[in-house]
Amino acid sequence: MHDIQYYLLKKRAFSGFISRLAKVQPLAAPVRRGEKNYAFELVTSANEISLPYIPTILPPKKYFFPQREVLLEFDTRRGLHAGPVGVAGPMTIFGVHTCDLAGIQCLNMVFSVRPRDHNYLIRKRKITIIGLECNDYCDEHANCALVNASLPSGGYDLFFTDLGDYFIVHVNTQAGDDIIDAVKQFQPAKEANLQDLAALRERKRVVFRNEVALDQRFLPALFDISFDGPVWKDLDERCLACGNCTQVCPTCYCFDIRDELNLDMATGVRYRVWDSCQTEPFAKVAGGENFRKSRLARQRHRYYRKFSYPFAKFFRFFCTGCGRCSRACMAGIKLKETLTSLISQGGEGPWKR
Amino acid sequence: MGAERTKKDLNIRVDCLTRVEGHGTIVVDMKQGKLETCSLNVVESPRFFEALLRGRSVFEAQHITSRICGICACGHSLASIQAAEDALGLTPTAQTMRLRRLLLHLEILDSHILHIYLLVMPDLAGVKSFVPLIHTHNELVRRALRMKKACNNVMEVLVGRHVHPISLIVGGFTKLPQPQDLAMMHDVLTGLRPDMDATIELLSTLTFPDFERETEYVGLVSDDNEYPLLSGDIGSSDGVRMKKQDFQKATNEYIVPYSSAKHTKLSRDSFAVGSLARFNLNHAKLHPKASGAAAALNLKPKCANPFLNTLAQAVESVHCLEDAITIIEDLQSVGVNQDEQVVVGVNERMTLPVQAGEGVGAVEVPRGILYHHYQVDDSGTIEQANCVIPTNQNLSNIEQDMRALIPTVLHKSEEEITATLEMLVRAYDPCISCSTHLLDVRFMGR
Amino acid sequence: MEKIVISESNYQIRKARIVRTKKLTPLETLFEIVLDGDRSLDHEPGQFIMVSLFGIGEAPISVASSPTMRDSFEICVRAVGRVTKALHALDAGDEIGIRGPYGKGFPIRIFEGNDLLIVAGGLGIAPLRSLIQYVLDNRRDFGKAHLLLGCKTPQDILFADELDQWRRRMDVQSEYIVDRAEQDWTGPVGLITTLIPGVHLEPERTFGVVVGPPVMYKFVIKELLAKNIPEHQIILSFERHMKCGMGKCGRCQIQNIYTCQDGPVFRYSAVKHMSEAF
Amino acid sequence: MKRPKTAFFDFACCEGCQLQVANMGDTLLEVMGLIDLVEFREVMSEKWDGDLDIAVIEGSITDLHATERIKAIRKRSKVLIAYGSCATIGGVNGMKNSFDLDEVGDCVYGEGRWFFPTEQTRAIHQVVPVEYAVNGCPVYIPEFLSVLTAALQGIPYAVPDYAVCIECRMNENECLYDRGITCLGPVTRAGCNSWCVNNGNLCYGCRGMVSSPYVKGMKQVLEKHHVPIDFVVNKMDMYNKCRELDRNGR
Ligand SMILES: Cc1cc2nc3c(=O)[nH]c(=O)nc-3n(C[C@H](O)[C@H](O)[C@H](O)COP(=O)(O)OP(=O)(O)OC[C@H]3O[C@@H](n4cnc5c(N)ncnc54)[C@H](O)[C@@H]3O)c2cc1C
Ligand code: SF4
Ligand code: SF4
Ligand code: SF4
Repeated sequence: MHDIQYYLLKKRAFSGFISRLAKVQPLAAPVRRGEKNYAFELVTSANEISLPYIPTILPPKKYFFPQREVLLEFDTRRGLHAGPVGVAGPMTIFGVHTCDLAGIQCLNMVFSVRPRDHNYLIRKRKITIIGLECNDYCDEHANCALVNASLPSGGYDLFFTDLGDYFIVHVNTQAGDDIIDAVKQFQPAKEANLQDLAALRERKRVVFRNEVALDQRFLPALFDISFDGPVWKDLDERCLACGNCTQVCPTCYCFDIRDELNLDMATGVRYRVWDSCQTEPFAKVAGGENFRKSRLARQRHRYYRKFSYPFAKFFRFFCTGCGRCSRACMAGIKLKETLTSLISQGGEGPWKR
Repeated sequence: MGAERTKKDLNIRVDCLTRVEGHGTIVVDMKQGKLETCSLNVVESPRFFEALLRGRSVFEAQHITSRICGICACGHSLASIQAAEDALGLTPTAQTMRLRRLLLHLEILDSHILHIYLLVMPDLAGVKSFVPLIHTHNELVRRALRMKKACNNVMEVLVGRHVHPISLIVGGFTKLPQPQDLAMMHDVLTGLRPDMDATIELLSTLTFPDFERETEYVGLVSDDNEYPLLSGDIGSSDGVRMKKQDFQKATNEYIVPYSSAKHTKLSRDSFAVGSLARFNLNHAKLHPKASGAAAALNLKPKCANPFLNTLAQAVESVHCLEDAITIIEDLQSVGVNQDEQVVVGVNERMTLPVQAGEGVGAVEVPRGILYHHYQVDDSGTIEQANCVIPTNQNLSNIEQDMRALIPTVLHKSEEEITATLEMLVRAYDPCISCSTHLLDVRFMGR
Repeated sequence: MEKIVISESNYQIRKARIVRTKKLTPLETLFEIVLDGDRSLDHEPGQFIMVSLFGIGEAPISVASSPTMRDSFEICVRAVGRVTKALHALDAGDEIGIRGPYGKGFPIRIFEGNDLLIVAGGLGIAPLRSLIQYVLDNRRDFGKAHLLLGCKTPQDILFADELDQWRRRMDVQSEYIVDRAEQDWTGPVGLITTLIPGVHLEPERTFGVVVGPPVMYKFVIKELLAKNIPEHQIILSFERHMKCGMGKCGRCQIQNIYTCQDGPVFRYSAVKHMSEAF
Repeated sequence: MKRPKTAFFDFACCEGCQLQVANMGDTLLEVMGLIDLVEFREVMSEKWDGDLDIAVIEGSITDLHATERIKAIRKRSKVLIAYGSCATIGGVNGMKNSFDLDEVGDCVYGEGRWFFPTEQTRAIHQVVPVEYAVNGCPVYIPEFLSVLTAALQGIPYAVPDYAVCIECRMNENECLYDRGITCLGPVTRAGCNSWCVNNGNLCYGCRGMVSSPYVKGMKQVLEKHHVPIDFVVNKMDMYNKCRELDRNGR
């Protein structure tokens, strides 16, 4: 590997870069979807890409852990024969914001603890990730600074920062370096460029402030005392249990496993499909007992799965601050408001900043 | 049943007519050589759509009336939209009209294929349904299903699905085809040509009952060169011509007690609409390939044999396929303007202007002209609604045909007579689920 | 996108064959199963397997036999839904798929040398039967064994013949009770909790093992605590909706624990503060 | 495997759901290989009045004659599949229940209404027990095939009891609420793969409501969007009017 870690890409070379990149292997990038939304889609040219963009409807999670994914192909004519399969091909994702990088890091942890999920891991190895820095807040729903996801901290092969008439590009892995070599449009960064980058990060530290008056180190402690707090009652009053919040979350990974039988009544597939803990039947058992019957319990579960339970298991928050759940909720349930209420109801404690 | 040579008494009752859309019965009662009853009764449970439309937004009418009939769901939607736009004073863009024409072609094609292969063919093959044909004429059944599936796939791309189209609404389309969609549609439709040729060839080998009755044929007519389906005036082979707004004069509907459908008449006691009527009125405007097919089938205007409606359907199928391909090629060359996509929402956002008014839609659907007529208030709410269905327009004519046909077949066995009568009714491709919607709407308490 | 055969997939099933079925009640059947290649399942009492029928689905089912029975194992299944109903249509000779065993079973090492008070409600006898058989097969290693069983009606009693055998043994005490009964029932009628006060036990060396329908736990635990059994000596097994069995799919999660991996067997002291547990 | 004797019957409906079957192409032939189709009036003249393994019922019950007929079919059928919204939830035919029945008849037939006695519209399960339901107006063929294979295997099929939103998000559609348009997706049962929204339209609730829709919450959302409640109730009634009969008992 070269010892240079930072390169430059002139803005005017950007479209050439994208079209070359798209020729190497399939390339996904944020494109406009509808009036106010964006989505990661396969692209072949730079003019399809929307830069800047606010978080896409679905996070890039969909490439690592697809909405619907075949786990086994079976053929009972061959005596209960089953072949476990995965579908994966090499691809590049361009333009992944720091929040979504954090989301991928969370999923990496979940799917690599034993028993491992090889379907995920195979796909993960085949995807090249190119990050893209947010110079400003995307909108009022984001809370990336609260969870330390506003600045890059790994999880990418290359990382782009827009510095006016050029991008400065951090090379993090050999795969990233291979792209630099293959595309041949980069020049090594100079000291002045690095200073520009440092200046941007400095400015970001001021602009991206912890959005909620909370010391994030004590979030788990705040959650520890809030299980029976009145906050959840308020969510219960409003939530429709539509499941939008969990479907768009970059760190939600609940799924259902189903079988599909072909009309020969012998062959078919076993597949998994995204599921949501917000739906009523999710935790119901055969006897009819439902252990999270109320919307209250289900909403609370969602929050605890972001700020409390994974902290104990993986030592990190499973909220990336992308703001998708707040954006997607038609009932207007906003994560930052919920946290603020938690603090005010949690009384005095170290969490209060 | 023995074959009596000359009958004085005949009593036929087909209680539940099969291989037609909806429930109908045929009753023939002849005493002492005198035909006392001869009727096609519609016994479908009425569904009262006209009543249900009252108080609903005219922007919802398309969605609801599409559910009158699954076979010509697109036709009902198109007629409904035309009526709504007429009432609101909206003029659709040229691109919208093109796409709608494309859709209508596909629906007519799909419906004709269904009718020719799955509903009529068993009659000609002397079997009860297409099921035995799966074994005896497997390739034929496969061809039919393949052709239907192809139409369906194209409609799925165009409007989301054939049965109850999704993206087709007042003002235009909520989703427009992308270049790759056009390419796919083009591929599928050009791929249909060999099957279509085979269909014409097959039909040219078949013989239909030899029967004629001088009839008045009614259909849309126009002064341009287009085979009129989506727009035009009302015209008849007796020389009638009137604006679509005057449709009530052309469809003097009246109730008969034995049927939940109403009957109609124009210049004479009855008239016919549908493929044969359109062919008789507008054959000169058919696509050259369709005219070629007519020649191959020996179908010549003015044809007064109702059994040959099936052949007219085949000729129209060729026309629809070819014209659909032309439309797609045109769209490919000029490109689809995506900015014309309309926003749905029952006009919640008032993207389309609303004014009080009255509007009529007249569209040639597979079985003939379909009229929708709405009166809306200044909030776009429907005050009165009325739908006149092709099958209703044909009912009297079918009965007249039966009256004329029976004396010519009296030498046959009762079974054979029944079969011939059923075949006659089926040739009209009656859509009985549609026909339970009646005219003369009066609103109580309004 | 290419299709990749995943050799080490954790979703791959092991083939198994039903060798014997026994109808216990109209709804419950006992299946004896042999793994392909006559391998041993090698489970712990209290563990469960995922039973798989292609084209229908999978269902978590407790192993109902003791690991001391090495050549085959048994499951007791109640027909409630897709998989369980389809399973009931199968017979000896039919093949099924198996994943697992999964989860943490009963802490049998810790039980050794101590007394057991086993409380089973309804189908809860299935995993407990594995424990009871194990204890009986290694009877010397354990202290007193007391079994309490509750059912809806006498017709619902599972393993009635085995229960009778156990009842005849001098080294096990067992009692059963039903919610409702016809005249010819001579045993007690009422809730299972009513049996507990009468049990003679030394709380400091007794483990209370409870498996039954969700509603049962609260009341039984209350009685056991009243007998001064310490919280960490009350052992429970939970039933939760499960799909993967590997701590991922999220259905079986009770607050921060996954029933499939961290359980299904828990000490009361570890879960008592969890409101979603009961 | 013995092919189960299967028949299709239609009641008040548009027959679009049956047409969906005819539209399956080659798949239809595969289905025909699995079942012994003995009656299907729309495309067959054959009749069957013996016992049936599977009866597929399309349409709603709207008059006394239909009530008697469905009861008779139930008696001779092992398994009944309610097929399409008209059958499963009453569908568009249910709108009639908002009106006075005499007035409805009068409106359409005038003096002729006496020939056409009509009753309140009911879904099939509101008249006779039903084993399987295929929701949708029209039915979504992949779901029909799942139900059919389940019926052939003799195992239950559960209609998803969560919102269309779940599928809509997976298809990455822009939410209509983001565009200021109200949609019934949040209270409607999934299973159609958010068909309408994928094609730029909104959800009309044709698959029936989830088992416990949060009505109060939905109202709050609508208030927030300044949508009159009547407007939405009216929209909901397009398919779900018969639901009231479930609540009030049969
Ligand atoms: C650790 C464990 C051990 C179990 N041991 C046994 C046993 O020994 N014998 C036995 O008969 N049953 C046992 N069960 C219950 C059994 O798993 C369910 O009855 C079965 O999964 C239902 O599957 P189905 O396909 O037949 O039903 P479905 O058709 O899938 O569903 C029917 C009903 O069961 C619920 N359900 C579906 N899947 C599950 C699930 N995985 N867990 C719980 N409820 C579910 C559904 O919500 C629905 O209400 C056990 C469950 C667990 C978690
Ligand atoms: S998006 Fe909002 S309304 Fe929907 S489940 Fe989530 S919190 Fe509830
Ligand atoms: S549910 Fe819809 S598509 Fe099906 S028959 Fe009824 S109106 Fe037609
Ligand atoms: S989106 Fe709604 S209206 Fe459309 S098919 Fe699905 S449930 Fe029916």
